[in-house]
Amino acid sequence: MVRPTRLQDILYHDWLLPQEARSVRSEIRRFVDEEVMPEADNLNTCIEDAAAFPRRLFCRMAEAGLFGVPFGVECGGRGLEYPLCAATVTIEELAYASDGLAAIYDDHALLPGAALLHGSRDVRRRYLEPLISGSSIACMAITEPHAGSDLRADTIHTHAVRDADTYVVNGRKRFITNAPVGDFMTTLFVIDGAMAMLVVDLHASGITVGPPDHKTGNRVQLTADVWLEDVRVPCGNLLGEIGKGLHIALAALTWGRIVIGASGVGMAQAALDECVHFMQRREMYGGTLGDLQYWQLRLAERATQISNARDMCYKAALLYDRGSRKPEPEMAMAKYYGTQVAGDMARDAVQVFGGLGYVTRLGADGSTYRVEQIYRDCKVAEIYEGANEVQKRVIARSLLGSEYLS
Amino acid sequence: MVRPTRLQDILYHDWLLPQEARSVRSEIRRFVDEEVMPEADNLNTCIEDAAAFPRRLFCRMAEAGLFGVPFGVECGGRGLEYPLCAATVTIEELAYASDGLAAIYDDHALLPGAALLHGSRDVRRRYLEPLISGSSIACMAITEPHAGSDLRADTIHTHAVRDADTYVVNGRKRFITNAPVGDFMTTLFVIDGAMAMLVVDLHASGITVGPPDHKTGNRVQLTADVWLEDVRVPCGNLLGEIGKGLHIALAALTWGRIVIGASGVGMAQAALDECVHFMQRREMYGGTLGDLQYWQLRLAERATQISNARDMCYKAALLYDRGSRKPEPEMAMAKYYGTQVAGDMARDAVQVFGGLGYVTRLGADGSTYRVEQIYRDCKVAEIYEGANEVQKRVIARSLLGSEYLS
Amino acid sequence: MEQPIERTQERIYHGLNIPSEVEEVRARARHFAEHEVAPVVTAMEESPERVSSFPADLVARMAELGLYRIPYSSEEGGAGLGTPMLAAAVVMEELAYYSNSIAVIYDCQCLLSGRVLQYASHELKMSYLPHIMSGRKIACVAITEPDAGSDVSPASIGTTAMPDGNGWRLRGRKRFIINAPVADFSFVLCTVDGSLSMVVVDLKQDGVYVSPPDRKLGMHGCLTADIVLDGAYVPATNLVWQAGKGLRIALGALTRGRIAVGASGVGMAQRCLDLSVHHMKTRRLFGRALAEMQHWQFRFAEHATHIAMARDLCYKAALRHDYGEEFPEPETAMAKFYGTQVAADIARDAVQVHGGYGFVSRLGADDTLYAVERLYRESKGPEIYEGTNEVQKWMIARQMFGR
Amino acid sequence: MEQPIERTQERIYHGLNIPSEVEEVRARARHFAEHEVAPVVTAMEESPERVSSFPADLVARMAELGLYRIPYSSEEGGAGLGTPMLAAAVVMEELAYYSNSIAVIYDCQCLLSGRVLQYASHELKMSYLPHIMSGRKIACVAITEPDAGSDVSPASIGTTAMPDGNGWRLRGRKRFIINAPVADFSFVLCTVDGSLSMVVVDLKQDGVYVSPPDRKLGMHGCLTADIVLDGAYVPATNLVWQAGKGLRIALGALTRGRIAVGASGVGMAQRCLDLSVHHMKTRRLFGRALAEMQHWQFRFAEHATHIAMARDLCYKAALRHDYGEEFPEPETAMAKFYGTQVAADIARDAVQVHGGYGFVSRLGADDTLYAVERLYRESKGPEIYEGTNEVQKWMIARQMFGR
Repeated sequence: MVRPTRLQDILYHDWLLPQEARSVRSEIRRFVDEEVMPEADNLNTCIEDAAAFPRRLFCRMAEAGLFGVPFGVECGGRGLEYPLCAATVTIEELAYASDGLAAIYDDHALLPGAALLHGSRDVRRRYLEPLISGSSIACMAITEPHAGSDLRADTIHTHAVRDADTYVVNGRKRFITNAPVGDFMTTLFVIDGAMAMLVVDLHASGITVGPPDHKTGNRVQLTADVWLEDVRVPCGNLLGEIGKGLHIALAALTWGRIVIGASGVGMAQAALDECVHFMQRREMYGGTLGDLQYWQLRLAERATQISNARDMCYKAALLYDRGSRKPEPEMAMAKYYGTQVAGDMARDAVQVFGGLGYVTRLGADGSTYRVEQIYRDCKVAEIYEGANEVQKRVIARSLLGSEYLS
Repeated sequence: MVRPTRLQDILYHDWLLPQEARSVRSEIRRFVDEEVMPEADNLNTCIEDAAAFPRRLFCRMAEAGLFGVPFGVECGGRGLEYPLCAATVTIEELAYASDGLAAIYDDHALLPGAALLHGSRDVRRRYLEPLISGSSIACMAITEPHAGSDLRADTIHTHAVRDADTYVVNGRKRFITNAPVGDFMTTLFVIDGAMAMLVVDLHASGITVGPPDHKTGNRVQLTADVWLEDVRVPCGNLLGEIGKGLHIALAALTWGRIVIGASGVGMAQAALDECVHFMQRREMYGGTLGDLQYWQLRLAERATQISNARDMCYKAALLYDRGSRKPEPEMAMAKYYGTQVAGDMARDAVQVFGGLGYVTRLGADGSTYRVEQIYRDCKVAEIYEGANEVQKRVIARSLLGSEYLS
Repeated sequence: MEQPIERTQERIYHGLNIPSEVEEVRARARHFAEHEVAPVVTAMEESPERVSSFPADLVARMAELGLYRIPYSSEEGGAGLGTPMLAAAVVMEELAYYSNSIAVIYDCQCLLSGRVLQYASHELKMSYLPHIMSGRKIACVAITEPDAGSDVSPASIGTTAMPDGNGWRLRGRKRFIINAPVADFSFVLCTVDGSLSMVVVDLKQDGVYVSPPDRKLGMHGCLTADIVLDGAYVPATNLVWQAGKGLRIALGALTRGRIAVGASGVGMAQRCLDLSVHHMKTRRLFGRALAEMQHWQFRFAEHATHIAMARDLCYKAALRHDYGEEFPEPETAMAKFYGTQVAADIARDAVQVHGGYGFVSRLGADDTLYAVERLYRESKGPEIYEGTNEVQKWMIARQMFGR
Repeated sequence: MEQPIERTQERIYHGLNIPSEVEEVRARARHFAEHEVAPVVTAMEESPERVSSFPADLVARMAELGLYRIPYSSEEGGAGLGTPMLAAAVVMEELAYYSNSIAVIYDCQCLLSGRVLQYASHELKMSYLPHIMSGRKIACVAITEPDAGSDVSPASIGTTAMPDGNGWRLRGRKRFIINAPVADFSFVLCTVDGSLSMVVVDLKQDGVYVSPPDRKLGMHGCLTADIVLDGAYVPATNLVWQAGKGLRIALGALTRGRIAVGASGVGMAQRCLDLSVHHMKTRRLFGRALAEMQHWQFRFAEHATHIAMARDLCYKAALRHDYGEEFPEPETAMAKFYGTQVAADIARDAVQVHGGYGFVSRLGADDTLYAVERLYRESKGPEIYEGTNEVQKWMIARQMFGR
């Protein structure tokens, strides 16, 4: 299959990212072209079961040092000066080929990784180093059946009691990415009415992982419920201290929100590239689809939105790397706008491809179409890691002051 | 599963449909509630193979006289005074539960049925009567790999030569609904440089039906390529006359476009009903999701769009039944706007449901969510039976005059 | 003056269920608008809002043509039509096609005011309604106050009636009251004994002060102002229906008003479409008519669709009202918000497709007039008055969520 | 006068890569706009377009403050900034915050005109540029013609130069020329020997007729008119660069102009946002501040996002230009269309959230002024001039599709 021209190089001129991050982008793009693209179709169309987890690719990512991008050298990471900028372009490039793979990366390296930075040196040695080296698969466990965006001590039902040197944990987590193949999960729970965060070994007794959810898209990103029934966890596995659980979760989601915005940008760019490639070749009314002024102007609008979204993601990451731990409102803008653009672009892209944009696999010759995958993948990005409406609340708070937001 | 309240009865007041069509609606709704709803989940999530075709339900539709709705008594139909109005509400009600099933109905009864009305008495006896009785499964074959919206004698590659009393047909058709289980197809082809329409027996020698396409949605609607290789068709199977092929196809698509608009309305209404039901029950921030003003106002906009789309579909159907064989621009408006509303509403609906809106099947307990199905189903409606851009061209032609449309 | 150009309505819209008597009303209103409003609309809108610039001639002509009688039954001295609200909506549409100022004056004179009187005693009604229909007196309806816009509740209405002899003295301030600077009387929403009530106030008396007219974005031909009530006398017989029914009466009147305002949006939108189509066919760019540009073809195809739907929505709400629904919801709320939204949407594109000519009202070089800049200004108001579009959506949502 | 209110810019936008000298320019322009433009903008915009109403005082003050020198190097006698286009964009933003009329006058005086001169011989440049920077003479650029808007090709430009002695005689008509009624000279796109060329024409001579100013939807403080050339004399030395380079020069000037116009959109959008936030915090409805309504919170959160992105887009285009790109595409096209679109989008919602107050320019009751209705009118123009937004999208598409 001929891959479309990357229009990013023509339409976008970077004015924000440090050279370091641009180098990381080149490296990741090469990795994606060589390692991910040949398997992308399968990643994006597989059926969710534990066997679908891309173990070989996961190992290749580890070997190539991708999981070390956001971390310091002391725990095996790259020690970059602008780690979140680099992580942002990493996600963008992965999502260009497979948003499911980008989500695996996010939910393995970024979210649990950020939480583990709050752990003791021992915890970091036992969990963060294997995470970076790829010898363990990590999960982040925040959501529960009745607690999504609204995280409070009385909405979180997973709870623990202390018994000597261990916490005994009971509860249930939902939509836990990587759980069907995971080794541990950083887990938000409640103890004595306060929220806290704990590393739970998924091979421990009392853990049950449900069958993977079947989803619209992001197929290779396996999610499942996790039940915890009298699971005993050493007290040393506590991250930070009791009462700091929400803080740690939100700090991790700060990373998550920026990179999810970038995943939207990656998907949108891929869809745009596919459209232009297709339109230049598809014959219609004696010319090509690319001659139709309606689509020309519409895609020009989308290209503008994509450039804007990309700049906003980079800006939020750069503000963070320069020391702002809560780069608001840019972070919220990056998340909501980056993912909305993906949704807008994907809907148009399927329309451009017509019937071919709607097939997961053409019966006649087994063809698949990237835009169909993106249409299925993009919607979840508007939802996870803080639904876009939550982001708009955050922006409104910056704009109006918190006294107006009940 | 508790089914949501049908808000149509609260939000919409019919001022267009004749009593006859309202009675048909009541009848179809009862049929859908009793026969389709219990199987809807399976229809909407199955994997495309020939075994997935809902034979029992197809027979039940035949027994209940659904395939006779658009036709006169002389060929076994109901002989209604307003047949297209009745067909429109039939599709709307079917799509409320399963757009895939609505598409099967459309591509069996409406499109081939409309084409067969141009056939001789003998053809109607041999094909239309079994179609209505459900003893044959029909297909409409217009699209080819290189001809979609742009139908001209030199874009249609399927062609025939005459040999004594038969036409010898060669070519390839694409995205042919019902083909994997079909008995015959009304086929657009070219002979001596002119377009014509022919009934081709799918059990004839020289016919190969490809494996079903795998699609984003409308799963139970099986589509496939059909190859025709020296297929011999009796000349009596010609519909109308040579040179009238496009005319017959467009006449059939006149029915199709109006009902596809209505299928969008049915999907949008189902998604709206699901949202309101969910929002009234989902707890959040100490109240319910239904308390959030943002979603209240946004769904009010969607409800308005749905009412508008419904009225437009009924109006187009009524104009047709009153004698306008090309009810423009209403027909084009109904198709594009009805399906666009479905897309708008579906995207919002998944957003309202959050993660639950994104699962095809929740691993933990096997739950499925109607809004996820609608998000997958709705997109194709913006594409098939004349992409929405084609409809806008038609409207622009009404508005500006054809001299401005090249 | 405004040039009549080809109407595209017949190309993009086919009416169903429209009685022939309503088509007769449309023809009458259209003839008036085209021959009497269009020639003067530019002059009217170019002068800033002053009492002296009130289009009294046109207001009188509408009376002569019987337009104010359209919403009323024969028993009331009205036109006695089978579907009076539908006919009135069509009048609004045709007036707004050339001037939304005239449309809104019409709305206030006979739709809002007249509807209030239908809740009144026979005696009260008969002492005002004939003057409304004959146009001899100008009416207005005063609901909004400086601190209460769409929020109509006893706590937020500051205008109060204090007993005085066989009547009341009114104190308070009403804002944005259409027709106030020229009106003879006003229906005033106020509290009587703490409950919302509607009374008829003679404006030509001491104790009533009407501010100079507001200067507005558009619609300069209709005047709005504050009415300050500083002890104005209201005889007890001027209470409409009974004390405590003020809100119900206001909502009843606003139901007709909202349908009418939706229809005025349709009229403006149709004018924008016609002007744009005319321009697109005559203006050439890069060697082609603008009408050949696919971008504009599709944009205006979408607008045409929205106009067709908005028109049907207004007619449907009107017909349900005519068939006996006092509050035909949600169609009334939908018609108001959607009809006016469509107008503002298309006005923006109408200016855009006209390019530089869309931004000028009068070309200096040869004094040519262009109407779309006026429509751009005029169309924004209806998204706000008679209940903002957000309030309309909230009403639809309330119906949907059962609250 | 326009009231200064809290600026939300610092709450929703954090600049990156902005040199401190540019921030100094911003402070200077802002001080001028706030203290000298804001007090007179209402009076200026309320009077219809007349030659006598041209804001000559403000135009002179901008010269005194050195604002016209900002786009130029020290060698040219300019401010010699490191990033002159970025600084000029910031000036446009700050001027348009209070008055887009002043911003567009500034644009024509020193950005478009000055840019044309940078293609000229040293001698020609030095005989005009000092007058531009000192504000002693008013400049304008004449590209558009009655039958050629965005379409700039030799075939569509009807203004022609016929040889006459050591120069030419010009005949033709230019339309919508900003500053024309008060300008001393004009850069005129015309054909010389059939090829597009740019010449400088002294407007104070026989053979030049300037029409009365156009009456416009908004921006009454800036004047546009037709320039009729009926044998106006142009000496050969007044040819810019050389014959046949007219289009290239025009496109070069419009590159700066389009970035500047995008920035003016950002300024207007920011003003709309600030006024709306102020209103939402102070206006109460149903017992709550409007700012507590989730619907409006989300709408303005979206607008704030769009403004932040539009601002960065304009700065990025400006910086790429400052770093040496003569035609920094597609950012210039994106900045122009997106920056102006955002302004018109938010202006519509700003009027909406103000309710009735959004529709009045001057409340009759107490003469209170409201600026959003003016912004609603002002923001529509920039979607059209200096290349319509559709032309900008087409330029982006051309880049994308490789044609």
